[in-house]
Amino acid sequence: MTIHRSPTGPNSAHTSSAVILEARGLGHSYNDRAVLSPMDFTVFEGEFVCIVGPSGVGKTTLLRCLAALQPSTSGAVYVRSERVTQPTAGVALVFQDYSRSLMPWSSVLANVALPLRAAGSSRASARTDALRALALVGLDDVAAGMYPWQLSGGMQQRVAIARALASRPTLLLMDEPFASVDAYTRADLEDLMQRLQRELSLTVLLVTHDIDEAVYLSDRVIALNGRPAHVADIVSVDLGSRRDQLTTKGMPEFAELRARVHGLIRGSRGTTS
Amino acid sequence: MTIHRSPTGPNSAHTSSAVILEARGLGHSYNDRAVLSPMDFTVFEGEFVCIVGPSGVGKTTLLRCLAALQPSTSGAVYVRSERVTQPTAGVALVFQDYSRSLMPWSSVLANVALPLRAAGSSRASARTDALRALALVGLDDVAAGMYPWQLSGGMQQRVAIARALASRPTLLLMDEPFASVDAYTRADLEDLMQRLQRELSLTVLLVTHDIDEAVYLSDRVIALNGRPAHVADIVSVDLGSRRDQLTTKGMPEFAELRARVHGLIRGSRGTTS
Amino acid sequence: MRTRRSEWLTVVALEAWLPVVLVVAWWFGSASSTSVYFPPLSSILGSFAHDWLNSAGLASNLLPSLELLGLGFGVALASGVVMGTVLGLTPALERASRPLLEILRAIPGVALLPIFIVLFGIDQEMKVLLIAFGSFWPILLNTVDGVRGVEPLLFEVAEVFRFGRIRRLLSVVFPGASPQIFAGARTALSISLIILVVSETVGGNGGIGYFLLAAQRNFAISSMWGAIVALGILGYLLNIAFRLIERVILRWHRLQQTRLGSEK
Amino acid sequence: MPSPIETFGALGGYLVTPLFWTTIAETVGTFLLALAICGVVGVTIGLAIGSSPIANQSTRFLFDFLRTIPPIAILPLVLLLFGPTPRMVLVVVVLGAIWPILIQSIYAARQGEPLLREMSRSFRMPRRWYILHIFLPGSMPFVMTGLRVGTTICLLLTITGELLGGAPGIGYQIENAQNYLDTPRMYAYVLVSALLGLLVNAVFWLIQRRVLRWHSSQRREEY
Amino acid sequence: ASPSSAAKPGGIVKASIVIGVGGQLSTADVFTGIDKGFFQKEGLTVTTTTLTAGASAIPQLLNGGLMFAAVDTTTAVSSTQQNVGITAVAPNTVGVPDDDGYAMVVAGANSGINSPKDLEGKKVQVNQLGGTAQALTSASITKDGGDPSKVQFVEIAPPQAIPALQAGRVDAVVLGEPNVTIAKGLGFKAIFNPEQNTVPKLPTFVFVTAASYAKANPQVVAQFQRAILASNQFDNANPDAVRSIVAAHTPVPGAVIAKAHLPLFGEESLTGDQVQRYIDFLVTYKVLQAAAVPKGSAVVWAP
Ligand SMILES: Nc1ncnc2c1ncn2[C@@H]1O[C@H](COP(=O)(O)OP(=O)(O)OP(=O)(O)O)[C@@H](O)[C@H]1O
Ligand SMILES: Nc1ncnc2c1ncn2[C@@H]1O[C@H](COP(=O)(O)OP(=O)(O)OP(=O)(O)O)[C@@H](O)[C@H]1O
Ligand SMILES: [Mg+2]
Ligand SMILES: [Mg+2]
Repeated sequence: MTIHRSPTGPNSAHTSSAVILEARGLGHSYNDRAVLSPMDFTVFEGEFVCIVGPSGVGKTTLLRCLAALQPSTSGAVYVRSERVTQPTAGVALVFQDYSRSLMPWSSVLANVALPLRAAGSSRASARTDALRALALVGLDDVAAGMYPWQLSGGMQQRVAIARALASRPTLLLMDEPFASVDAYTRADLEDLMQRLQRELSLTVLLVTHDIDEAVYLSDRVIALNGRPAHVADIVSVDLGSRRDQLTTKGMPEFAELRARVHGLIRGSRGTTS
Repeated sequence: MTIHRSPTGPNSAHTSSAVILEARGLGHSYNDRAVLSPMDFTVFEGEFVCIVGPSGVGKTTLLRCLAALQPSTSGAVYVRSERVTQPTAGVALVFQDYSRSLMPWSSVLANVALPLRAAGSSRASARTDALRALALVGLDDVAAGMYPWQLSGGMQQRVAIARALASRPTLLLMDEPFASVDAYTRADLEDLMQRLQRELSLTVLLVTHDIDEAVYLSDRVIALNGRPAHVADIVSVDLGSRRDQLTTKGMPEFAELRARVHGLIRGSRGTTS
Repeated sequence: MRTRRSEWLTVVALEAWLPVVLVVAWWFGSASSTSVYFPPLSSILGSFAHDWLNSAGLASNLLPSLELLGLGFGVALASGVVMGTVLGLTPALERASRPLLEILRAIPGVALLPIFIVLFGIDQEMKVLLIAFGSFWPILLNTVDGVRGVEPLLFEVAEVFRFGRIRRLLSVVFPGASPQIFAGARTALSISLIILVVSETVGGNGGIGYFLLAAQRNFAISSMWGAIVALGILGYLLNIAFRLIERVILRWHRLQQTRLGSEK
Repeated sequence: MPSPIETFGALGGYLVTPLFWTTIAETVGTFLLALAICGVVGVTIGLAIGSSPIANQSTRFLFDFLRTIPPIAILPLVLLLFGPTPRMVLVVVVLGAIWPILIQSIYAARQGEPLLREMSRSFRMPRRWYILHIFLPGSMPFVMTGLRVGTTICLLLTITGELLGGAPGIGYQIENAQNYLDTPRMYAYVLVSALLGLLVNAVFWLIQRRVLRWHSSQRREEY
Repeated sequence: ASPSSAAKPGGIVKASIVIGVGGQLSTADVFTGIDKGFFQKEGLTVTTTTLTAGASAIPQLLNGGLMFAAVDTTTAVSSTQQNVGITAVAPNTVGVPDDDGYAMVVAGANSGINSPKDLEGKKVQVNQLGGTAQALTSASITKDGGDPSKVQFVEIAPPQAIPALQAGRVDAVVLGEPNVTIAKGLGFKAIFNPEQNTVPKLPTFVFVTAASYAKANPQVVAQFQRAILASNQFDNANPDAVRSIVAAHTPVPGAVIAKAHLPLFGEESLTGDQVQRYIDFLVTYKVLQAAAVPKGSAVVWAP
């Protein structure tokens, strides 16, 4: 599938778009053990930013702080220049531990529809939107009628994605959202995310451990590293606004960027080797 | 890292090794909805077999039936020619839903040591073995002393792997065991699995949605497809007994095999497109 | 260490403010009471001090009761957890025995007492069993439900790694069911205290329950209130002891619940 | 003890008397009212207190103190305040039976999956939605057990209350039969009480099966 | 339910009163008073309330739910001692001076217990440790030349007394009618009447009322006293009439009533002197502490 980027697309975002999310001196410690050393970065409206880093570096912690689910132990988070201490409207989060984030007592449909209903949608329109979101991620009506725990891991993960999409966020935070789906579904979902980002001028901040995915999707890649984690580098990905799974991944720039990001992460590996 | 395959290695397994696992007419239905149509295949001792297939096709279901955790609704499973209805000694399983499979009330160390203790190890030797297994997957003593839910997703997943490894299985069933770890840790773990398989002449049956991984690791790849799922094909991977992340993945045979497996799965894709 | 101390002070302050307010309200509200049955708090506390705050009162009335209570509750806890585990792990058995258990559970105390007297006499043994019988049920029901509610995947882990029966119980079943077993035991603790009082009306060998009813009969109303206060405080202290045990055993659960253990 | 035949014989004899049915109606009426009060008040307050650590700590002493007081200890006091009326029985029953439900509900409030709490926060669900769709279902497993424990205690205390207060119900019949050593009648009514307990709990089992269909405790049963 | 009193020429006020009764034979006088019109004659309209537990009478008298109730004399004395605000107004039953009486000590037919003295070394049920029944039994043993300190008294509530005896958990029980007759029907033997040599003709049960009520309604109290005495005299003289009235008013089985000993009702006004003698007896047997005991006259209502 070919993705056409709009002229106001993410690659021109740095200069023309407004800042939607900003971390200033953001740091976090668990019980006095520092996990994130204070870091600063900004995300622009309509941008697609990926966060990469070794396992356990603090990506989930960072995302939870950005979503204001957890008070950071230092620094602050600003959404559209306002300091946030509570989750803000228009921000949706896909949790890494997707299976626990679904309500086992509700059907898949009800799980996806709940945020909509809570936000004031009528029962009928919430239902329609939820089914549409489920179809987007490749789940049919049969799956919609089942309980989450009757679904396979990858299907559950897609339910979690559908729920976030259905809520029509302007800023979407995703924590390894495609970890449990097969290669094809993954490619489809990647392209879906790009399309949605472009069509709805969604801002996406996505944590992934797949560097190809990060480079393919992003306008910029934030690489985390070290213990406590710091921003090793922020890599701008200038692969143009038209990307597709085959062509883009075959471009020499792609391989170059990929190698560069690889290098950033390799920097501080743990005891595994 | 270069992997040297032993002469009795998996690629000659078809002919020289004994059958360790066999599915005969194995099929499964949930509440009369058929998920696996009856299938037959064998796994030889010392072999590394990967199972690939689209999300929701029935891989987890198959693995659970093979581990005798769930009675299949048709057919039977044989381990070393004996029909199994109860989990057998020497078989370990890494669950896809790793985070739920760890005991939240025990430390990481205790989680890993538990199967050893259950198998009769002394407290001290179980501890040593558990710490060694944790070190193999890149987790240090600090992590060993924490509760599983205090770890990052990828770390939890590695704990689950360490637990299975520590139990010294002869047949290891793994359900998307590297889904939540970063690219480097993943490569390390892949190589670790290969080394262990060779050194301990372990038989591994691994479910993955990463086709590169499947081809890189396997002696054979079983591709599942369709609804209900059937074995689309079993691909023999003749990449020799010495593999390494860079060289092997660069081989033209690798690309060819990969394309072939891709094609097998692509055959029956769902509503996603 | 200073923060630890101030933490403790906060806990104590939080725990104490409401009782203090109520006691003060009671004190002034009842100060000029002339109703025989609602004497001023000052005279209740006087009786309480006189009856309970001395070694004789404790030795002759409190210790025998505590012994009965300990034995009765202990029997209930042990048998409730054991039977609850067995039933929780074997749904077929649980379904089969459910009607019988529900019927036994609903036998009124008035009818139970004579049956127990006939079967077990009027001595300690009968009282212990009566207390055990009454406080058995919350523990049983909670254990059954708790065991059945344990994360199914963990049972599968135990199966795959072929845990022995004992290890399965100690490492999976009990820890998994422990939050609910504790809830049942806390309920049962108070029930056992209540049945203790009833059981002590038989035979009349002293004890706090006998003391209370004798005071009631002899119109020693301040003493009766004093015994109620003593019972209430005893209940509170026993619950504190329980909470301390719970703090240790359910530490993981508390931490996990409070925002994934990162904050206290 | 009388033989089962005698007991059932006696019971059979009572089944045709209007007195029997008014007796049952009396007990069941008080019981259901008390159960409704205990259930609603106990669950609501319990869950509310359980979800607020401050409220929980503040009320610990009060609750642990109060729930230790036996109903017979306060009988003269409630008799003085209310006389031997159904209202007195109701007060005794509620004061005695609310605690198991309350305590279990306090525990229940802390059982929910923390990640679901965060999920609802991240979607900024209004409080009402959170309570209705996430908090309550998550607490239900413990609450249901508490209700089943509390229901039987409610029934038993209703019978005790009738007996002590002299209200016309099963308790009075049992006591009266006991006074005249009319053991078949006594056991007939004991049986009635036990069957009532069975019946009410059967209803609760059905509710529990429905309400907790998603819960692992009920899922396992289907295997 | 305060009495709707209106002064009448003859010094009688009309009043509605509620009397607490014990469902059994001992309050037969209240039922005869109703059926034979003794209350009506005094202008009193009576309703009865059944009291199950003895201690439940006092709160109800105090809160005005009851106007009169029969309680055992010891309760009347100790409530006076504690200033509960209760006063005794009329006799109910008095100790029976015969071999056979309303209250009996009952034991197994082959227990070898034939006299009070034989209770030595045995386990004997009483309704309250250190209470009236224990005092009466102890006194009877002493009078029989035995040593009551060698008897093990245990407290078991009356409804459970006979089952405990049947199960062999106690050797003897102290019962009042109709339980004596029921026990005999089960093959047990009535050994002796503990009232015979201890409190003969002394009031064992008395009618009490709230002191505040008596003070506010002295005329009603006087009318009640007259009606009850008339009723008591009638009862003692007409046992058959009493039996049929009791059968009509209480759930006691007819066959039991036919055989049961009726209590002896007090025919004379209650006096401080009678109560004083009863108190002295209680003090001797340490049911009450000598130091705190009230005068007999303080227990009895004096307008
Ligand atoms: N408990 C259950 N009840 C009913 N249907 C179930 C249950 N568990 C699984 N299924 C269904 O069985 C099918 C296969 O599920 P399974 O978990 O085996 O898939 P999978 O191949 O492991 O997928 P994934 O890669 O997403 O983990 C799915 O359609 C799922 O909905
Ligand atoms: N609740 C907690 N208490 C204490 N330490 C924690 C807690 N949660 C996370 N940590 C620690 O913080 C570090 C970062 O965890 P985090 O989950 O943010 O990693 P991550 O980058 O998301 O890793 P992964 O890719 O494996 O998911 C880890 O070392 C982990 O052990
Ligand atoms: Mg993470
Ligand atoms: Mg799966």
